[in-house]
Amino acid sequence: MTGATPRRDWLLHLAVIALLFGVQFVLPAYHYSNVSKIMVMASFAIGYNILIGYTGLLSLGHAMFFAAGLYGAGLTVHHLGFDPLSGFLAGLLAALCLSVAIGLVALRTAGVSFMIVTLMFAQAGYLLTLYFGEFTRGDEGFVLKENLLRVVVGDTGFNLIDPAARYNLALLLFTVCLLGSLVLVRSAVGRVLIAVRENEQRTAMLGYNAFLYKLLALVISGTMSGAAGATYALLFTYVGATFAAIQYSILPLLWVLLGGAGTTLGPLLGTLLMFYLVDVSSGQTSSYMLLVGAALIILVLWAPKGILGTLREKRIPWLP
Amino acid sequence: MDHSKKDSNTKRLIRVSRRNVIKGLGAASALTASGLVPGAMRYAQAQSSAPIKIGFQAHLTGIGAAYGRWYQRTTLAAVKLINDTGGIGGRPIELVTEDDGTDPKRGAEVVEKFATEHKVDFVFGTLFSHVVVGSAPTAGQLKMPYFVVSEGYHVASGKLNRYVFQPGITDVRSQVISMAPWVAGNLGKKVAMIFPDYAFGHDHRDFFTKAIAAQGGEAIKHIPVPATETSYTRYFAQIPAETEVIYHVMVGPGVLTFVKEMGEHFGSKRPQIFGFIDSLEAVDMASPGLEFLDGTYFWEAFPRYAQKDQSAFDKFYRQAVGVNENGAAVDDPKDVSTYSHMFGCWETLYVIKAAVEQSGYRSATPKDKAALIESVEAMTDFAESNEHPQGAKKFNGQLHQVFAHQSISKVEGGRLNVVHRTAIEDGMYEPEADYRTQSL
Amino acid sequence: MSFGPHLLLALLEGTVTAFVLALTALGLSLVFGVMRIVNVAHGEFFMLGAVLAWAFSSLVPGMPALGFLLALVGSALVVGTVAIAADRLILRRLNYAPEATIVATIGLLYIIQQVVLTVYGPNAHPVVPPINFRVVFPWFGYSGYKLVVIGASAALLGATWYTLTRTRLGLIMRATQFDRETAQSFGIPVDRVYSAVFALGAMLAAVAGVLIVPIQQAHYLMGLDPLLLSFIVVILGGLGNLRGTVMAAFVIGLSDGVISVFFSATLAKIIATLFVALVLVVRREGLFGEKAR
Amino acid sequence: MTLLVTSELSRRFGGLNAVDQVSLVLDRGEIRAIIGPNGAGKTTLVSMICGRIAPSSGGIAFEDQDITGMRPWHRVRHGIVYTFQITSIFGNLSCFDNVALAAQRSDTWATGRWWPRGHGHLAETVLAVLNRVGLSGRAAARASTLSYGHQRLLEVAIGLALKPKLLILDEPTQGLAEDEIVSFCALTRDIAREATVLLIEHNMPVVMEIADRVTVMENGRILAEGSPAEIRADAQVQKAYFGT
Repeated sequence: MTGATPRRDWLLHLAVIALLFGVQFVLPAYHYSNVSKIMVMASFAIGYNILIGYTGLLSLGHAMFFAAGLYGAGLTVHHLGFDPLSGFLAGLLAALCLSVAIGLVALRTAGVSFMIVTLMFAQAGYLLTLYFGEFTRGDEGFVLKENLLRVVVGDTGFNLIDPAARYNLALLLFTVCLLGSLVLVRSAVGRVLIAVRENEQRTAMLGYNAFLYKLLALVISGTMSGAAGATYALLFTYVGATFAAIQYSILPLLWVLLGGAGTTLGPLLGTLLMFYLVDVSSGQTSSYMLLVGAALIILVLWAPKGILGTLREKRIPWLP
Repeated sequence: MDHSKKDSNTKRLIRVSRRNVIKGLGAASALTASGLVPGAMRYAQAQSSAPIKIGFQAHLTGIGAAYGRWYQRTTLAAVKLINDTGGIGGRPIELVTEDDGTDPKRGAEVVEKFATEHKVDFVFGTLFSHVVVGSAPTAGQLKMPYFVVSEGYHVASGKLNRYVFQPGITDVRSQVISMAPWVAGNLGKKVAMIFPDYAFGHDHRDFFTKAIAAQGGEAIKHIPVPATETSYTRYFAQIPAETEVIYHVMVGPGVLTFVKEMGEHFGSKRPQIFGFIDSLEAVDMASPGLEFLDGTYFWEAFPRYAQKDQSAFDKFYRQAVGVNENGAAVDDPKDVSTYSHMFGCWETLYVIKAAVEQSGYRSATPKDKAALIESVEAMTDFAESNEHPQGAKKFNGQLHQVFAHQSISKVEGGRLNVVHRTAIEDGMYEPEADYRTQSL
Repeated sequence: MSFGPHLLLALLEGTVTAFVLALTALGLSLVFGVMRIVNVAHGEFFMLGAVLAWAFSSLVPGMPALGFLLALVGSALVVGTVAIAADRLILRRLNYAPEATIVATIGLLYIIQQVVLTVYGPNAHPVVPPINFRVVFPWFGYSGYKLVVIGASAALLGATWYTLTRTRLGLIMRATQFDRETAQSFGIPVDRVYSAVFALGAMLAAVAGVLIVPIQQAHYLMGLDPLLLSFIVVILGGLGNLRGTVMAAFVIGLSDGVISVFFSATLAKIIATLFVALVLVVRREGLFGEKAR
Repeated sequence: MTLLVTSELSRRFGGLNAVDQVSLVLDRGEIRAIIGPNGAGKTTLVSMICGRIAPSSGGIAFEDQDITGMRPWHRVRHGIVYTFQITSIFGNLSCFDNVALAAQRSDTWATGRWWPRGHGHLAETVLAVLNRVGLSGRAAARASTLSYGHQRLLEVAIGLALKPKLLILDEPTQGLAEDEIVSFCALTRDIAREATVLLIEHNMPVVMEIADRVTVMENGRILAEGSPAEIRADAQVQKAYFGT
């Protein structure tokens, strides 16, 4: 990160987005759908990365923010008949409120305590989705009916589950999250977040209230994760407690560390890689977890800072 | 017909299709590669004897793996048998297996992969409810006939879509309500229920509570057990003293602990105990700690232990799948099957076979699929047979759900002996949905 | 059942949970404290211990007591070896970098789970308790083996305690925990200490797995729960504070049981979880941490 | 004119009185050096002034305002800036970013807005500050790659970018080479034209050369105070500190 003109990295990010836009015309159906889903999950990972990568806070409870978005959108559309946009906003609002509340409490801790406290809040959240089974159908979850997912634009309209609509809306979410994260880390605020990550005490002595900045980071991170959750509910029409469980807190951690924590494009790369690692290896063998596990270890031995993190260290220092 | 040769061909076909997944080749080219169909004849053959591709969505890893393995064995046995006896309308089944990790997100992806990568004709075999519910929308959107073997009350509740069927196993609502009359009449009227505190358990709670009340009994206590629980003893303490019957159902790897701790808690001074075999699927009745279960009762869909009046069909089915008369694997008597669930895979494949043959289904065109779906919906009765060894069934095309006889067995000397068999009508209820009104 | 016996039962259950949890968490606490790494695969060592207990005890069918002793020693040795291998081959090469270690131990978790699934299968397998009797209270019966678990865990905790506080090995470990660089300059072979600590931590988890298996059955997914609970206990007890870890195990084990007497089960779990989280927020250094680090 | 007053400021750590009833008065524009043996309480005293450590008793007033309970980041806003004894720049960030962190903070204070003015404006400020301390060519360099002396200068640059009224320098010349010390003294005098400088220093020649006044501490108390020449002549100080 330097004071030099930041044009190069903007070009790179726009090129990635253009590439994702372009490949939709050539992708085979299966991968078309996969990439739609990967972009949504990568948005979740981007949100996670703002916290772990740029602020240095390791949360083990991000499933709760994803689930807040998922259920915020899913329940309002399913039970209250919200239209998709209102449902999305409801999900966003739910995640926003939750992240403010969690931040005010959990950010009083640091380091491993923060890890465990977020983990426990998320666990409580997971149990809540089961406890209110009357509305959520607990672990089994519920399906959003197609007719609720129609978006009317003027005289015409489209359905969210239409593959093209789904792909491009996922791309829209991803674009907003990716460019949002780039703007953030390139901004004055992003510089402070990084300073908090590097040395919180020193940052306070520069006149910054580190707590407020950590709270801001957590709220942006949680809301972005919630946006991904709400989008997932609306585009893929399934809402279930699985998404609130611990593995969906571990997964974004894995994706981000794999791609490179503290790199804007790392979350996408990690999500993409992990998805296809499972997809391809589960076709090869029923012991695919063995391959995934071995791949993780080999990768981390070869690139301990994640792929893009290591690349930045060795080859491309300007990578954001 | 030379059986041994045909056998090896079938095996090869299955193996090839597995590798097919690896290489991402189309089915036809895999057949070519296997030497089964000469390349030049490929197209001509496709009309008459190209395989019917069926995607098997299997829980090979994750929490459902104990069931998934037996689902896979049963499925492979049925596919082999169907292929050995002329396939479906002369076409062999090519089975493509994908693991869904017992995860609803991956489940949906697997259905997608079946439809767009493997280009299968149908998808079948899902057990866990959350995977079914998570995958069903994808099946509907891709217009992929999706046959689940789950026993959950999701298909019949009307909240899925027209492409999802459950023709091989009854749903939990039907199972539960058919038990109430016998429980009230023979065991007692004051029932304490212990069940997992999530959707599956809530279905048991809601439907049985109503059903027992209709019999003049009462569910005097509901004891939900949280999903993350690994120890159960303290829940038994909540059972009221006046309880006449304990009704229990538990799933997952903790089931044996649950049953064992129940025994330790009560000893010999216990009320009547009635449970769902889900609490003991894939568990050896001779396991240490289960002695106390002697004299208690279980719901079974399909009696695990061969009964005195065992039907010829059951005998045939056991032999084909490789299950001995105690419900365990022939080659490993300690390896106990999920006998009350896995027959659904077998029967479902035969329903698919019948539907293809009746509808004249040829390939995955919208027209053929519509015809297939309508022909499944038109089915009403399945006679007890080698194809339906569990017994006769009634299929409700409006609900896409099948209804069957259920068994109640008593544990005697470490065996489960059937003491009552319900009528199909005992498990029928007023339909709340009609999938046929949805467009195809 | 009336309130008193119900509470007694909850306390008994809580005590069993607490002791087994204390053993498991003590292992994690050691690794956490001395090596300053988060070992996500810790629960898998617990699982591996349980599964190996099944394997060892089936070597001598019909002799549960002998099988159990064999399992205790054998599982610990095998798991200890696996842990040393993991430390030498993976963690040391990562120089114990925190983030890389998390990814690597997640990888290890996948590998161990898959190997067990492939070799051992997806079913839960029971193991006969070495001592099997039923303690009869006026209101309910209780597994005698569970009381044995309490005794055995207490003995093992005591032995670990002794090793850490009264022996040269323990002194070396504590010196390394206190200050790695200084320890190194005093000629302590820090690399070997790390291997030993990682192995000892894993062995404690494995032994806890062996003890629990006659109660809970061995299953390839059983590692997640002890992992999460151990994390909570270690933090609640204060990082690297072994006495705090053991005490926190009791807080967790008993609070869960006792709260469930008053609330419906899932709600009780939610309340207990939030309660412990809030305790951590209020006392950042852990419930029994003497001072902030 | 008085800038800072501490009144009977004390800090106890356990049984130890690290700082014991220190009353210090700083005038605007002076360069004040605090000297004293290790453990005399110098760093604890300035840590209380900048808010890193809360006092056990006593008070602090800055520009006639009581700031005893004020959080450290607010004190920075009021103009109290501390540069660390142990270099604690952001090693993984460029020199530019290190200074920009401080510059953007004083910019938002100056404008009263949430966001600093545009990148160009910020860059101008940052480069000017770097230039002032003699690091103008190293803006893009990672801070951890700088030599030790340059890292100390960067530390001062960060402090300067906060536009301090009171700049506290904690042993700034420690570990510097002879020629670096010379230029550092010049820089400090330059700073003192706009700000008051409070300096903890062991290097007596430096103290004698640049300080306007010197405060001597021992065992948490003020032993003596005066001009460099007076301190040099003070017998008590000679005994306690110069060891003669």
